[in-house]
Amino acid sequence: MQAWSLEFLPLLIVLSSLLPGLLIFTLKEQQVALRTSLNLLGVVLKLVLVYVMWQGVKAGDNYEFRLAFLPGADLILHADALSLLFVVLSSVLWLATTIYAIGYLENSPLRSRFFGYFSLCVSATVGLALAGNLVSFLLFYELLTLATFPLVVHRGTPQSLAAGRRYLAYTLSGGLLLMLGVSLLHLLAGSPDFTPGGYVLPLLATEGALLKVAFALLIAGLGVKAALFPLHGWLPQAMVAPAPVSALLHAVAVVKAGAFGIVRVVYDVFGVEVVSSLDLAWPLLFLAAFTILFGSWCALAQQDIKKRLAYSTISQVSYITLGVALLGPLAAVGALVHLVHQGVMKITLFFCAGNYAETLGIHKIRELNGVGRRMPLTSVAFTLGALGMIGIPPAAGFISKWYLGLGAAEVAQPWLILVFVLSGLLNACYFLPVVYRIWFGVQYSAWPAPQRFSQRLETHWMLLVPPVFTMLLILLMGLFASTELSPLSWSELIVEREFSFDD
Amino acid sequence: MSILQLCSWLLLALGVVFFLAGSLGLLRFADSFSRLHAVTKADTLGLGLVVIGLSLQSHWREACLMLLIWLVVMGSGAVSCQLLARFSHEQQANPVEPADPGQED
Amino acid sequence: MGLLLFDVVLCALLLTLAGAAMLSRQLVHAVTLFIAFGVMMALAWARLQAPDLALAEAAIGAGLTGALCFTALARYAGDAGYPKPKLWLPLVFVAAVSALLLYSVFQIPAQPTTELSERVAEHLAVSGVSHPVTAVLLNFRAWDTLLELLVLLLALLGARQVPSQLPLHAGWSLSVSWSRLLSPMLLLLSAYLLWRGAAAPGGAFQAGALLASGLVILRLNQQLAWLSWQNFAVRTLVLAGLIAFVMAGLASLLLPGQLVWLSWPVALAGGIILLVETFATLAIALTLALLVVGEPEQEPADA
Amino acid sequence: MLSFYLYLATAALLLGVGSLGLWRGPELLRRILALNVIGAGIFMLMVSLAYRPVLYGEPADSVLHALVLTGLVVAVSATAFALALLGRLLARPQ
Amino acid sequence: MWPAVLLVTLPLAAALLMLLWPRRARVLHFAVAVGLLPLAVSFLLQVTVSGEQQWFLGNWGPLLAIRWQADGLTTLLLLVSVTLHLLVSAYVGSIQRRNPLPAAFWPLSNLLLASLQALWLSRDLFNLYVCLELLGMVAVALVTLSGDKALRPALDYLLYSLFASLCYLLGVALIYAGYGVLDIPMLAGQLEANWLNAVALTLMTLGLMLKAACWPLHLWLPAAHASAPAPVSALLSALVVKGPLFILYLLWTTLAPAAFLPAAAYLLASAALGAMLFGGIAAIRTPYSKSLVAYSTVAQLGYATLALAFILRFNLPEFVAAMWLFVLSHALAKAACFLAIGELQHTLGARQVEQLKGASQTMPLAMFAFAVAGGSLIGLPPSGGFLAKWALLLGLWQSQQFFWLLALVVATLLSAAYVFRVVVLAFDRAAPTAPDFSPQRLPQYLALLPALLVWVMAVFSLPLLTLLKQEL
Repeated sequence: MQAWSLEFLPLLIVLSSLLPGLLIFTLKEQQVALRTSLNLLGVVLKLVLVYVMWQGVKAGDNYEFRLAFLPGADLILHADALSLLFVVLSSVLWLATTIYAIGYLENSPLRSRFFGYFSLCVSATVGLALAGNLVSFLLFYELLTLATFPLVVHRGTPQSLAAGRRYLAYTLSGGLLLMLGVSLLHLLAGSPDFTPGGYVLPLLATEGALLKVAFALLIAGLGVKAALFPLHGWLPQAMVAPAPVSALLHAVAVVKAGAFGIVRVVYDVFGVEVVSSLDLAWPLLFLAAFTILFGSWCALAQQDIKKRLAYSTISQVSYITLGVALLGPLAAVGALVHLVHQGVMKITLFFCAGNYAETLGIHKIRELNGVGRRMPLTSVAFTLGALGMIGIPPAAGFISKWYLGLGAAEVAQPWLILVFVLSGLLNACYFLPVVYRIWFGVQYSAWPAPQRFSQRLETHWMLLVPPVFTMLLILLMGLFASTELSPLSWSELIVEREFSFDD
Repeated sequence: MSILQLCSWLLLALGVVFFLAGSLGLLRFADSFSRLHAVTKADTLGLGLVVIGLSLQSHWREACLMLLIWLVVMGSGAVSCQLLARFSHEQQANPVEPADPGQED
Repeated sequence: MGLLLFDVVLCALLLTLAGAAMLSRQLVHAVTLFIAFGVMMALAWARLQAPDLALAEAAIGAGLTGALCFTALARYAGDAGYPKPKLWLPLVFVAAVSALLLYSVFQIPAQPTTELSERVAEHLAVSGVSHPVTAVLLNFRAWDTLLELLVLLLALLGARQVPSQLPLHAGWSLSVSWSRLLSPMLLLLSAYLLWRGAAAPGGAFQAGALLASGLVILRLNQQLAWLSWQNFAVRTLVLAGLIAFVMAGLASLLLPGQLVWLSWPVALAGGIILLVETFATLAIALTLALLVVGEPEQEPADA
Repeated sequence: MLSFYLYLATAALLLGVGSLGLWRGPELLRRILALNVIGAGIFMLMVSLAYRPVLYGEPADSVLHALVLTGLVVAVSATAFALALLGRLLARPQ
Repeated sequence: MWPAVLLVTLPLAAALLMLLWPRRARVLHFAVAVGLLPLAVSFLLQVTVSGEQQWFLGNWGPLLAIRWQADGLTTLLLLVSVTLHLLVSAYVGSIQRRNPLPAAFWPLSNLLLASLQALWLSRDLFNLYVCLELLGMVAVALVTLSGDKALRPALDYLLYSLFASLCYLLGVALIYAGYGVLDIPMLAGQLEANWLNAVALTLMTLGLMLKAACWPLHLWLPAAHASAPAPVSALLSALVVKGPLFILYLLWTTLAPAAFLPAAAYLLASAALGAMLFGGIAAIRTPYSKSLVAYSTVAQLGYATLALAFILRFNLPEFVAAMWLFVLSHALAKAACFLAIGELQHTLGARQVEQLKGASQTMPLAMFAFAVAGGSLIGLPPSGGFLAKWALLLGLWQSQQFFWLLALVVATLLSAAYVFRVVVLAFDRAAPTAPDFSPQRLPQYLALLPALLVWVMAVFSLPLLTLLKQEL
């Protein structure tokens, strides 16, 4: 790899979605072809670059782009195994969601603005994944908020504006808490790059109290986006956004940003040794566990499909936090692999929900009776996604839950296995009735707003291909988990290479 | 206390008396015309006496200067007295609301 | 002993005049009492060995400010009476503040620090004029004076932004002839003051103020119709003071050797100061006159 | 020495009277006059400070006189501007 | 000496010539405004290379003459004043056809620049008084440009400004009474902590806080800045309000005796707290868009005063950097906000905030400029506001001020509330207010320029900090 690409590849990956986005802003509404081509060009370019970097990182190259930013804290885009996991996830899903969005917003107004902010959002997510130190992470964390807000309020209706205000209130205060934490850590230990095993170990003896305050601030700041219990209020409200937004952003980009941040903070800033000696892990553990149960519990009561999926996201993401808080290697593998699996599964469910809403005008669960016959492919994808979420073997979800269970046992926290089982049951309780309704429900009333998008297929091809594609992904990740290509093996590589456990 | 100083102190006292009379007139008289009359006449005379009293004690250059001052005060006193008298006469002739002075003449 | 008596009477008079002006019911009383207060202030400056200030105060403080106040007063005539504001709260607070000020004023050391005035006396010979106040004004702290001319110009620019018609009376023959009689004397007096400024109390501001009062009297008797901002000559004269100052400053920069802003070479200092002062006098006179007299009604103030 | 302190006291009291007028004066014209009285008070303070060397036989402090002269001109231009604004404020129909 | 003198006298001479020949005012104005920019930049480089410079006007030596001093901070302020002057006059030039300002704007804005430059450079107490007075009167004259509706606020502004200058002058007189010296660097460290100096410094601080619209004495600012024309209120909020703050900084860091510092820190900190909270709340509640931006000025000045208070208390380099970064980033961001709001208000014919509905469709550029500038006001990375808040946070953590951290959090949320109050409204698609005519793009780009400049300010933070001679 020539030195040039080592330096500028991460920057190119971020720019590959930023520049098309800025260009799209300037396009007029009717320039559909140009906009679509720009979009797809950006997606393909990013996938190619990510593939190149993936090979490089596997071979052990060190990609790093450094820019002087704050005194003592540079703006670093560093590609290590962990960041690549998240970059691959978001780029692949961005491809699927872009195709889906083009289909979904066929003739709706303000598409230039939508796709512009959409690409800004992805570049912020990728930047966040590639961030090399806490300050760059904070920068991309806040840019993500600013880029996602216009998408949440895209429809411009009073509800979406209220949702936008609530979203801003939560995420801005989260960002502020994060900034407080980062500045405190900058004061205590400067802002060195993320180092496996953390860089605050020497301060453990002297600054224990301040480290605890910093940890609390960082987790609170990240908890808002990771939808931990008291800070999750914005997520169900944000479902008022168009389907592609809630699919990519609230299932993958934004929510995972918080979880990814927690992974970074626990493993690469504080390090397992500091977290355990300051016994900061168990409050996080309890909070995550409680959120899992609380999320599933609330999902039961929801009548709207997307609201139910939103609450299920809240509980699913806390699996990752739980895995991280266990501080065990196996649990870490489980958390990381769940990060990918949950993303793919949840995006499939949102795609299907979007299809139902767009094609048949179905928003409530009770209207789903007998939709299996009308839209078989979408329903199959939905069923598979749901099974994955519950953790039934063929789908990928089972693997992450399996590893999390092993992790819990490994760290001698048996009561957690009870939590997993209970949440699996709750998942079943709120997903299986929906699946049952889809296939075996008797359709007693006409579809609320049926539309014919294409003669041969059940709906517009652009709406159908993405869920099917992600459904296949779920299956592949589930069945071929142990192969070299799968996220599971990549997570094991991350844990073994970057997270140092002195067990 | 030479004769000269005695005369000048006498004249100064007389001047002050005229000033007091003028001010008393200003306060006591009923209408504006007589007040104008009192102020202009008495004060100018009082000033004259004071000027003469002081010039007896001072160098001739200050004396000329004070004389010039007295002339100017007399002139401006007379003119402003005429103007005020004319203005108050018109006030009484057609007591118009002073707000819109445009209607004056 | 006599002087102390004079001081006590003067201070008492000043305070009563000021107090009466502030607390009088009618505005007319307030303005007249304020003008009397201005005259008494001029007397106070003379008593405190500050002849320059006495001249300036008499011409500017009592004269022009009084004229300005009366023009404003004319507009208050039709205004509805204001409710009588309550007095005790401000009285209590102000009494406390002035007691505090009084106490701190008496902390001022009786022994003056004479270092600065010695430095002035020492450099007076080199400053091009023999009167210390003019030396300070136009040589040592020339930058202050330039900015102060700018403040004056700015007042005029600001006032021109809000033109309001001045009710001009047709001149009455007696006042017209009196103004014609007075103006040459005022012109002569201001020229004398300007010239004497170099060696004795006088200078640009006092001369300017006197000249301004002459112009105002003539204009109020419909003599100087050309006195308005639109007239290019008037505009040039109004700006002449500042332009002269800036040009002299820049010239001082161009001279070899002393590359410092506003430093007059010793040989030319007297000449430069006189030149700048003459332009400043004309500028001040016209500016103050325009401020008091305002704009003729017909042309809208656009330029 | 006593007259020096007498003038200092008058200056302080003038400040008090001026600020009383500024606070209480209902009409704006009176407030502008009050500002002038406060200015006069401050200049009185400065000139009596300038008078201090005279008590010890030296000439009065000419720097202070120059400052007060500048202050006077600034005060009159500010008052002129304020009165022009006031005139326009009263002249225009409410 | 040349750049400093030219920076002051060029605008002054330009103003005089414009008054003489009004027809050629605009050409002359832009020639001078553009010419000043390289001058200010070269002056900045010259000072960074050869260090601090000072001159005694008239060559008379330190006690007698007025001292001009140019260190890193002063040259930076000079440069920002020149850039904003150029930007605002370009904006006025671009909207000249649509709603022209009276011709007097050109000379007055030049005089404003001249008085500001004189204020930044001067280090003499009485000269600062004259500069303050000049600044106040130019600002009032500029406010009256928008016709009769701005008369009462302008008059109130003038009276407050005069009273403040007189308080300041009284303070100067009392200090001169004690020490017979008017030069700040010479007085540094000489003042004893006696009653007379206490009263003098209190009076000067009172006057300066009144002119800088610090919280309890800010009543004149919202009315004046809201009724002034948009470009004028951009200049006022960005630059004029900062002059007295600069003098306050000079006084309290060089002149004041150490015994007074804790008390002054306490006073300034409470004023800052009030400014941040009440300014923010008032900005959230006001129905008018321009007074929203004006109240946000009051709130943002709270941050700078808070940093100044902590400079006095702990004297850490972080606080000095924080204060001047706040001033600089607020100047740029507020100029962008006022120009954007002015443009929105003029095209949509809307004085209320509610009528900005759907502005992100009808006027995307202006709303984007407001959002970006708002981002800097809140302190979102990578903006200048973030850089300043970052420095302030480092300082507060270092001095263990947990209460003030909480206050800062609340204040930031308040500022986020009033910025996003407008931005969220802009995305409302229910019934966007149609613009009266096709909106002009150039003024919106000019409003966007300072917003983008302040947005990326954190990237070149290192040169800024070396200029302010503070390393975090």
